[in-house]
Amino acid sequence: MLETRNLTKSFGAVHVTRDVSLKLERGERRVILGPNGAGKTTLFNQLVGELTPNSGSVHLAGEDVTALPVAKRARRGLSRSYQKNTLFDGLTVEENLGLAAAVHTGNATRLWADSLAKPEVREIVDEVAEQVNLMPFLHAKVSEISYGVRRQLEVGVALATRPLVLLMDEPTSGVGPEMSKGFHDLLNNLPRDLTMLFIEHDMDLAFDVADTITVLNYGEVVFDGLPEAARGSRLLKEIYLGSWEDA
Amino acid sequence: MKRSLLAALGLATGLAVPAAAEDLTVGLLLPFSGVYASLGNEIETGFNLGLAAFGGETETTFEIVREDTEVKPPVALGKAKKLILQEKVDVMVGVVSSGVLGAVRDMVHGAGVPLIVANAGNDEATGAACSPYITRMSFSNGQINRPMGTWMAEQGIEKVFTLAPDYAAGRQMIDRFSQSFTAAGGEIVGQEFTPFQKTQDFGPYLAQAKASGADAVYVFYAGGEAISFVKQYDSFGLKADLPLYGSGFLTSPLYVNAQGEAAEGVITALHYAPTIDNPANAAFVAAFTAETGRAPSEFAVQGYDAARVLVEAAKAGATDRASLAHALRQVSFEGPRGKLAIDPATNNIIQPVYVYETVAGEGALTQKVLAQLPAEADPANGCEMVPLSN
Amino acid sequence: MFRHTALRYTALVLLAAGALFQAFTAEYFGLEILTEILILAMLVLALDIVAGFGGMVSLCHGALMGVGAYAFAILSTKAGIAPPVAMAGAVALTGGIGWIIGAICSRSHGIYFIMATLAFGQMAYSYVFEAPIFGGDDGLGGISRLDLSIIGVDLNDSRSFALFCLAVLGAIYGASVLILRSGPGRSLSGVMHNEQRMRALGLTVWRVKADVFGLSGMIAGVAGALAAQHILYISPALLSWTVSGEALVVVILGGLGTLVGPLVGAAAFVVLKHELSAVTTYWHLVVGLLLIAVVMSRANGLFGWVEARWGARIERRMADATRKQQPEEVLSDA
Amino acid sequence: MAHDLGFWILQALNALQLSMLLFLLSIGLTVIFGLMHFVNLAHGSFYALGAYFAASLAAVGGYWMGFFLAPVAVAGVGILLYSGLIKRMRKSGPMAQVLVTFGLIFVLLDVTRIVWGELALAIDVPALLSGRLSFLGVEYPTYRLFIIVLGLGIFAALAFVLGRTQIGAMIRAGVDNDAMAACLGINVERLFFIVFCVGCALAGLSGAVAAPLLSVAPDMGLQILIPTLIVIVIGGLGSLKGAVAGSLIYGFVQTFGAVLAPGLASVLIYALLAAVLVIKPVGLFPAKG
Repeated sequence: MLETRNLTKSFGAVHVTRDVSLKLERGERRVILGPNGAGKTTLFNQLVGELTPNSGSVHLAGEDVTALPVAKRARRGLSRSYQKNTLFDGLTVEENLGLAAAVHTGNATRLWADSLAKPEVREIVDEVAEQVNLMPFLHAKVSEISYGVRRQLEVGVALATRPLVLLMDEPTSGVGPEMSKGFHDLLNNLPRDLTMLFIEHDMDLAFDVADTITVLNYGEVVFDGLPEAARGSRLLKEIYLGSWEDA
Repeated sequence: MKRSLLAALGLATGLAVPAAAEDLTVGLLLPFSGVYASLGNEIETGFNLGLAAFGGETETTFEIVREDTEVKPPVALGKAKKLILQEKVDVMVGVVSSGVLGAVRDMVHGAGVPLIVANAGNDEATGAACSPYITRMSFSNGQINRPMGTWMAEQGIEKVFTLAPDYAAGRQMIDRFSQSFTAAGGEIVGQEFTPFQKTQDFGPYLAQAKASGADAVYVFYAGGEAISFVKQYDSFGLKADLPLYGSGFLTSPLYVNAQGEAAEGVITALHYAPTIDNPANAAFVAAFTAETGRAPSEFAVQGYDAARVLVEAAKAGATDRASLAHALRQVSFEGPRGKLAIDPATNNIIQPVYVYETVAGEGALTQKVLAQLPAEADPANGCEMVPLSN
Repeated sequence: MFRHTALRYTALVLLAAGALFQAFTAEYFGLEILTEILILAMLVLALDIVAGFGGMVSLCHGALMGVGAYAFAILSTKAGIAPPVAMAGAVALTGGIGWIIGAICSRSHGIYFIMATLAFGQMAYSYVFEAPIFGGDDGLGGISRLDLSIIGVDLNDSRSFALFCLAVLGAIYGASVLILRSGPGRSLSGVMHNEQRMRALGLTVWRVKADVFGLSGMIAGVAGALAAQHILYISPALLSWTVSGEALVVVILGGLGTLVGPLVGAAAFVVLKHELSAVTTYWHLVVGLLLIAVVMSRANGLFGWVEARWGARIERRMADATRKQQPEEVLSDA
Repeated sequence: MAHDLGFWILQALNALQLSMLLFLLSIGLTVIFGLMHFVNLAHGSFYALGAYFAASLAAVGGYWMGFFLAPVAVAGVGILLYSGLIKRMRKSGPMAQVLVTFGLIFVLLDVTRIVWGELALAIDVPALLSGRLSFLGVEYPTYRLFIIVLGLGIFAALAFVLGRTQIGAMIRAGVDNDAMAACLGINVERLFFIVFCVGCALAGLSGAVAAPLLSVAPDMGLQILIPTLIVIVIGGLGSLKGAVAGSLIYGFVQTFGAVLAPGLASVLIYALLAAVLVIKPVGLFPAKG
């Protein structure tokens, strides 16, 4: 579904990702682990097109999308959430979801109707709101909801484009452990055919959701396999847990 | 459609309560802000002096309503409508720019309100677009520039380079000069038009003038552009080899002092210079100097004579719009500019034109009149004067 | 994102009532002022759509209006095209030019956007100023108004023309609301709040910007064509960047991004201008000081201030009632 | 018309002279923007004020008094405005700043009209700089050469200050990242204040220098504003290099446009600006990548 081949990006002499090759099957849920500065977010940015790699390629559903701009990749089914909330702050939860759903349904550029009032848009909004537990907050403005709810909305907006592949950059970042757990239940309840790639700090939580695990260190893939194998890996403990203690 | 609008407006004004017989309401339509604000003020000062000097000769009292055109034709048209329809003025005086005159022309003509033009000089206003309601007491572009072409050719100047701002008046002034100059045997060796009100550095054009091989340069510039131009012309040292001639606005007394020594030796033609030697002018200059502390400009005398012509019309018994329009075009008098009359064929003023050189005087620059060219009526230029109905 | 509130409805009703009262009772000059307000209101609506709901602070809307005025004048006087067709042509032209400017400037933000639009506006100004066909600095006259005698209206009558402009303004207000609620309008709102996210969601951002800027340009074109018919004389001063600046002043004075506020601003500005210029030629000084005071006060203009003060209270009271009706209330005003 | 080499040298000097005048004016504006992210549309009004102060002072104490004191006086006005208005507007968005300074244009324009009247004022070239110099085979007005030399001198001085001195390093740090600069213990507020004053003084200086060349009239500030904005937007906001490049581009396009394509001269520069913005939306040499 989503594949990268030898993705390399450097800023000057510093390689932020080096020869990253990943392959996600349809419906696969993969967690990317790695210490701070391992290149996880940079990898995401290259996947969605916000950064152009120096070499290597990105393939989505069998198509080489390396040369496509952000918006075109998104329309082909690649959606992401951000580590830092990237929402439409002055708007309501409903409008946030609606804007995304309108893009997906093609209503975002259609002049002749209210894009947010279209039945297909409203249907997506209700469905996503249900999926990420935002029903009670639909009419609240972003500024009026709590941080945890905003994190849910962050993922909800990404989901509202009905993606094939959902990339989530630390969806539970900054959220307490209690809520993180709930968040992961929520992810587990998403449709099984949705391919998911997400960055997560908390390994235990990650294992709740992940089918497979990739570990990045200094921009390189140092582990790629099943959670069970990762759990036992000494290498992973050294680099990942080591840095976790620091952080 | 336009006609019906004007008819409607005319109807509205016809219903206006007539003013008391001895009371005339005068709308002053001048720029009091914007680039020509100083001209507006100068004309108003002249106008007030004129009323003060001659107003006593008639029983009629004049009530003045001033409106600022901001030198924007659409604004001016709005203000003219206000004067005509709301203030119900009997006569309007003013209009500095030709653009404003073009804008208000149809309104004035349709409503039948006499307008005494106190500056705007486009030939069309007393040519193809002439109206019995529009009387020009200032000048026409052709009137000033045509004689100068002939005169310069007579002085033995053979090749001339011309420069002017790129807008209707600039092109018209140069065009009228070129026609008479070439008719008298001269040759125009180069002609440039500079972006109007956007040119601050004339250097590039002066270099072209210098390279053109002309005997002299003839220009039209006014206001701030005239100051910059004359100073820059001098700083390039062109005056010695390439004497500077122009229409007299170039070295108008209004801003010649800002040009300073750079203006010395510039020879220009205009319908007025403060050093014209006649009693009427002496009285006017004295009154103006007492009021402002400086010599009057052509703009001031235009305002002054506009007041005078109004008083003369009142003396002739004019009491309302129609009778004023009638009377205004028959006025003639000896003023600071010499003998003035209105050409019945076009309603344009007939006046002598003076060629003068700007020279150093006592403490300030002054104007040395070199020649008085005889008064000459403009050709009709397509004017078909509609007779006044009463 | 645009919402009608009880306060905004109230303001609209009051404005419309005031305009109608003025239209039926005023003398000649009062009608002139009313018409001036109505036309300025169209321009500032166009500006508020892009600046208040799209973050595209344009300094070329005056020029777009001027292009509309000149296009109408040239088409109807020199090309001999019937005024209604000329008007449609003028609106299409300004829309097209607006679309192109919006597309080219879509990559610029903040001050660069302001400067880029300023550049395009000045380009139009310089061209009109210098091309002989446009009459140069002197401008163009001989313009006729639309002929509505078919429905028994003579637009050459000031009162009819003012009422006609009021009707057009009402239609434009309705169209503005529709634009803001359309796909591109909503998306542009999203872009203003978070351009990066809209792009990440798959939106072709430049296209949305260009589309809405083009629609806004069409409204400016209508304002221009009507301004030409109002004064019956046009000059390049109409395109000068200070006109765009003044339009921006009006939007700010009224309340950016409220749609209703700029209408209030237009009325306040024109009345203030006429009252002040009757007293002093230094009226710009007063307007300048007022502008500084309004911006420094950090209130969102006159109407924004009222909204901040009373809007929330009224809103709370009406909350439940209005929320349920929202989809149907799109065009019940205007 | 066929022209000889002297003609082109003369035109090149004209272009250079115009460029330097614009450079003096735009450098203040661009550095204020680069450092403070503050857009000052009233910068042209400071230029006009400079010319008026110079004219008034020259009437009392001669050209050089105007030359040296006018920038000081304008900086004084700048200080007043800074502490009264601009300090409080710094955190506002570009639109608020554009509007406040747009309001300032109106206010300063009418203030000059009230104080100095509508009539254009005069200021003479000082005796030392009047006349002409023979130069590369052409005669060129000394005063214009003086403007060129002054522009180059100010450029050199600014390049030195920005590149080699501690305050320059502080300014560069501030342009790069003002929050970071504040962390490094730089008194950012004071830095802004100093830069703003210097920027105003340079605007005043360019007004004083331009005054003998042009006429000192109320609308001169409005007239110069658009060219200045074009210069800094083409060059890229915030950089010395950009201001120089923008000024030279403007000066040469304008001058040679007037000679080679008179009909297009004024549209040309706007078309160029649009082209730059399409290709490089932040100008040729922006302070930040």
